[in-house]
Amino acid sequence: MAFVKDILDGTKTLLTGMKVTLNNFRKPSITSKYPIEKIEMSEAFRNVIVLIEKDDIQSHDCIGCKACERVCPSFCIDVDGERPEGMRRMRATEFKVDFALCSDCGLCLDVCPTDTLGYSKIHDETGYNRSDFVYDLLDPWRDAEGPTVERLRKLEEEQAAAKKARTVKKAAAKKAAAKKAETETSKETTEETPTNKNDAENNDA
Amino acid sequence: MPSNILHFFDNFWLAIGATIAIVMAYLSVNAIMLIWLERKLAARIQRRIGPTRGPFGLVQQIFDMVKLFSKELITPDHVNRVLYLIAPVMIFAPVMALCTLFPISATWVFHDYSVAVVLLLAISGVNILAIFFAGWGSNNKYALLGAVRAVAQNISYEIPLILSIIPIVMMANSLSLYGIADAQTGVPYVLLQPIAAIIFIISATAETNRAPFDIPEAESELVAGFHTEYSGMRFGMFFFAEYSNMIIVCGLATVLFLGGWKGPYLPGPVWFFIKVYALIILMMWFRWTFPRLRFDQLMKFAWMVLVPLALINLLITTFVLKLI
Amino acid sequence: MASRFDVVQDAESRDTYYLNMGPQHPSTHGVLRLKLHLDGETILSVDPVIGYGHRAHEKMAENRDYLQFLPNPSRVDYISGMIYNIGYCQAIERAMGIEVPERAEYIRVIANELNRISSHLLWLGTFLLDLGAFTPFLYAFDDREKILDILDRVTGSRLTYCYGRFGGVTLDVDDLFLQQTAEFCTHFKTRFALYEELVIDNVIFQERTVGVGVFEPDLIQKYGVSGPCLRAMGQANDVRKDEPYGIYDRFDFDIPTQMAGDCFVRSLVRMDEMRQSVRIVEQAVKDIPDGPFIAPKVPKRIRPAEGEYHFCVESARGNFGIYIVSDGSDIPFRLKMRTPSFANMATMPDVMKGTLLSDAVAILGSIDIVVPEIDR
Amino acid sequence: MPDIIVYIFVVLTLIGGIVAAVARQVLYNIIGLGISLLGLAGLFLNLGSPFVAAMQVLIYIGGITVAIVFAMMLSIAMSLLPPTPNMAKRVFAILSGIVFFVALASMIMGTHFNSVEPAAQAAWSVGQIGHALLTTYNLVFETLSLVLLLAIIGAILIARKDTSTP
Amino acid sequence: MTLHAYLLVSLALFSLGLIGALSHRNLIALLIGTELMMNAASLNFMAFNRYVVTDPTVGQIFVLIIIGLAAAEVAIFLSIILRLYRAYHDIDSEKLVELKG
Repeated sequence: MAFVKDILDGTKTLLTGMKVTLNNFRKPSITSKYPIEKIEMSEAFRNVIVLIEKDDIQSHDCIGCKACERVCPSFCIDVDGERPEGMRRMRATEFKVDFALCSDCGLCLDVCPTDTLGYSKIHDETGYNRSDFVYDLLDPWRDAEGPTVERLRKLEEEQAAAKKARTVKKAAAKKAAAKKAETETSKETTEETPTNKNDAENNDA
Repeated sequence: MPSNILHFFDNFWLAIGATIAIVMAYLSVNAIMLIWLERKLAARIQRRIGPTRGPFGLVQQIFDMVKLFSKELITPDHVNRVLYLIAPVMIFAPVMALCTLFPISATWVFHDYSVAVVLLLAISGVNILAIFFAGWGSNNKYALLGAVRAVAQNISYEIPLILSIIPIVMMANSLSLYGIADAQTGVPYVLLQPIAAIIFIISATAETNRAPFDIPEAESELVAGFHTEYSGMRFGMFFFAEYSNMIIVCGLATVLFLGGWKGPYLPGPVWFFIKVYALIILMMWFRWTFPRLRFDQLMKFAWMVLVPLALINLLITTFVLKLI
Repeated sequence: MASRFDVVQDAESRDTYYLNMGPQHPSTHGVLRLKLHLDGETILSVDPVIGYGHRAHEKMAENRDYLQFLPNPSRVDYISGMIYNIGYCQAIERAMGIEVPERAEYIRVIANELNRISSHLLWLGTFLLDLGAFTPFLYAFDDREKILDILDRVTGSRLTYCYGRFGGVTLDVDDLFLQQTAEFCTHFKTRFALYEELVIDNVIFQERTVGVGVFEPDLIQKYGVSGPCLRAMGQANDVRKDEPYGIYDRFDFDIPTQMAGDCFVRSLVRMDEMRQSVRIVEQAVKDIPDGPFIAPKVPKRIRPAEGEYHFCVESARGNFGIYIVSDGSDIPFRLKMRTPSFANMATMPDVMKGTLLSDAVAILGSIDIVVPEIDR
Repeated sequence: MPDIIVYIFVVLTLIGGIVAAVARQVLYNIIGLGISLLGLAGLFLNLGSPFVAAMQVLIYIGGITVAIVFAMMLSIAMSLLPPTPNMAKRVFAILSGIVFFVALASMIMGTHFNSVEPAAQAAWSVGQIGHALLTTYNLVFETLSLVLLLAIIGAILIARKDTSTP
Repeated sequence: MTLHAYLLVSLALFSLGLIGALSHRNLIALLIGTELMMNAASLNFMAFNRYVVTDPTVGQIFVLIIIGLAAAEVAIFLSIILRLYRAYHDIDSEKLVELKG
């Protein structure tokens, strides 16, 4: 009786299905109650970009080079920078991100020469219109911009001074070396390499 | 014999008014609670939490009711106004009438009809017309397709439904719900007539248009089927009717197969409602487990499986009853 | 009064009518529009109308350089975005001859296969949703969520990944990632029993799918069917085996095939593919070497030499091809994407003819289309 | 049961009948038929036969009306345009109806029926009907079953789709 | 209500059925008219059963038989309508004058 067998087999599969749902009925719920329970965002979580504070200058280090603005596929970054008076280093004067356009690709982070771009940990931005998502990334740094520039200038002056001193020292050393070279060629290498090394390190920083 | 509700009231109209009030109040509360139950049950099966407003999420249903009531009742321009407006009322009215037929306990019954089973089947047939009016009156292809499916499905499943009831009627020797429930002394008929019980619960699921037989409103095919064009409380009426219909068919199954109010220790009405809601939970369990059948398979299932089985069952019952 | 009743009429015949399935319809998974010509419930002809979700990705490629196009491929098919994103990277790498470090290749394989599993799980859920069962959808999403959490930890996104870079990936994976992945694989292998009991073995599911929507063999030639739909027709065709890209030739895996070509075996093939993907992930997790995760020397300007380049990968839906015509500048002259959903969906008029309306929904669900991929 | 309910049923029957007879949309005809049948069922109830009333609702409203509705849906074209009324035909029909009504009404009013005392309400039971059907009226019962069987077979044969026609 | 009242209601229903059957051109409307007439007959049977006949089951059995016959009639009639519709794409009784199937 194929007919009866079909019915019995079908019934068996249906009962198996009901058994599965019953088993799941007995298990605890796996939903997380989102607004009540906070959800930890992962380390790599991508969201609206922010400017990261750099330890050595105690502020962001955006130099307004526009590399991110150029690479952005969504054209949502708007950067401007200018050189503060008497400084060699540029400073960003404007950094706006239209997050409504951003596609979280992370290319701006890749191209940033000073590595000052990072992701924020906010994950629940809301707004009533699109202009609410235009973020001014310089906003948290604006108040301290004056002192920062001062500090930077000082830093730069120090660096410049150090460099100058180094060049002077170098020149002096060269002179001395030249002098010495005439007399003794074997000492030259032992004295000159450390200074060169220092120089290189300072330049990198 | 149970006492008729007319015995409690001197005035005929008072009795009718009281009956309507009781039934309306019960059905409204019941629908709200069933929606809550279904949501919670589905959530547990799917390992979710379900509604969370208020204690156990109960307040959620009140919010939903308020929302349904306060929504604008849109009457589309292209509908057939008479049918469109009459359908939501018409689908709800028979259910109310049917609720009065059930014997809740040995003494609690509104009115004991000698042909209550036939009457119940007869009036529940009016539902089909209401669904058809909704679908045709909406003047929408999805709604029309849903209505066609609903009519065909309901006609087909009425036959196994009736065929599965007849053995019970034969065994109880009565067409009255009270009589049938009363005849089940000791052993409920579900043990004596398991095949009839299975056929009944399947056909009842199909009659109430619930999954896996919900093709008239199959949301993945017909958007919302026959109530596509309804909004607000008019849609709410269809919703109400679906849950109230579940009460009717499960109440009928309780009386026919589970012995109605009978059970040890607890009083009659408690047993009655325990059985009814257990059956409703079973129907909800079906819904959240199975995929939907296709239209022609549904028909084939009714005509090729259920009807022959019910007929064989009927024949066997007849012979056995004759021998005894 | 008369005009109120003319909805069901059709200009040519009084017995048939047109029904719009979509662009806004619960089972077209997006904004696909199927114009169905119906006689009762029987489909006489189907006219797919596409383009509602057209976003001009190929044109966008002609207006930005190769690097800037990087976020786009994963938007084409957002459900298996990782495969598209990495596939694009691999295409450029092959064009430019960039060497990819070993570790990056392994990371890519793990990410790709995890993404393939998550894509198939989403298909399982939505397919069952089309068939009217809601619960398997949430069970599938439970597992999918685990994959997304794992990928989220390293890629930072959950859906439209932009994880690949020319020459590697953006971030290295840590031991925790590998451990989580291995744990997921062991867990997921136990879940197959659930899906089989609840879905595949279910008599209603089999009734709805067996013998429904059979792909005739001539459709392969006619439309270029690929992916699970093709493998369900008995063709062991898989880009990962046929022309292995990346390091797929190092892994031991099978191509599941079935003969019948109907909705049911398409589901079986996809279930088997998930098993194979788990196998690949387990091997990759075991063998992953140490080393850099991105090539140290990537040319700053991506300028493929003048000419044409073609590269194809096996996405979750089939053969995804990228065809680049370069004129030697850093902006592609033309970039064409061959998307599997488009080819698979193009068979619909042939496959759906003569079936019922409910079958149309099942067939559409079973070929697993992603509408933005069709429209691009 | 108070008399007013009986009058409600009478009014239902007649209004439904009027709608069924004169409305031009077939759909409204069907609704009218349904209302009229519902009223009739109520009258049967009042005449002391809940069983026949239930059967009336079950078979007529649940079965026949729905079948007509179904047939109407399957032959949709006629609902598109109500046929242009043939005035002469209408007038003739209404006149003949009125004439028929007046003639028979005068005859009914002029006749005196030997009215017996109405039998007690519960003087019969469903069992009795069944018993009568299987003994005294067994031939009618069997003939009816045969007619129904033939009707089913005939209906299937007639309405079956020809596979040969293109 | 007296017997005469029932008979008058039944007569009115019959006349309405007659009007419906005579005035409509649509086959389904004709069928509805016929149904009304049959129901008028049923009402007559029931009324006589209640007021005139001593055996209360006879009239009911007649009504049941009428209902059964009506069901059979409707089944056949509707299948004919469907057949006609399929052949002629119309079910207007005045247009169906050919006697060829």
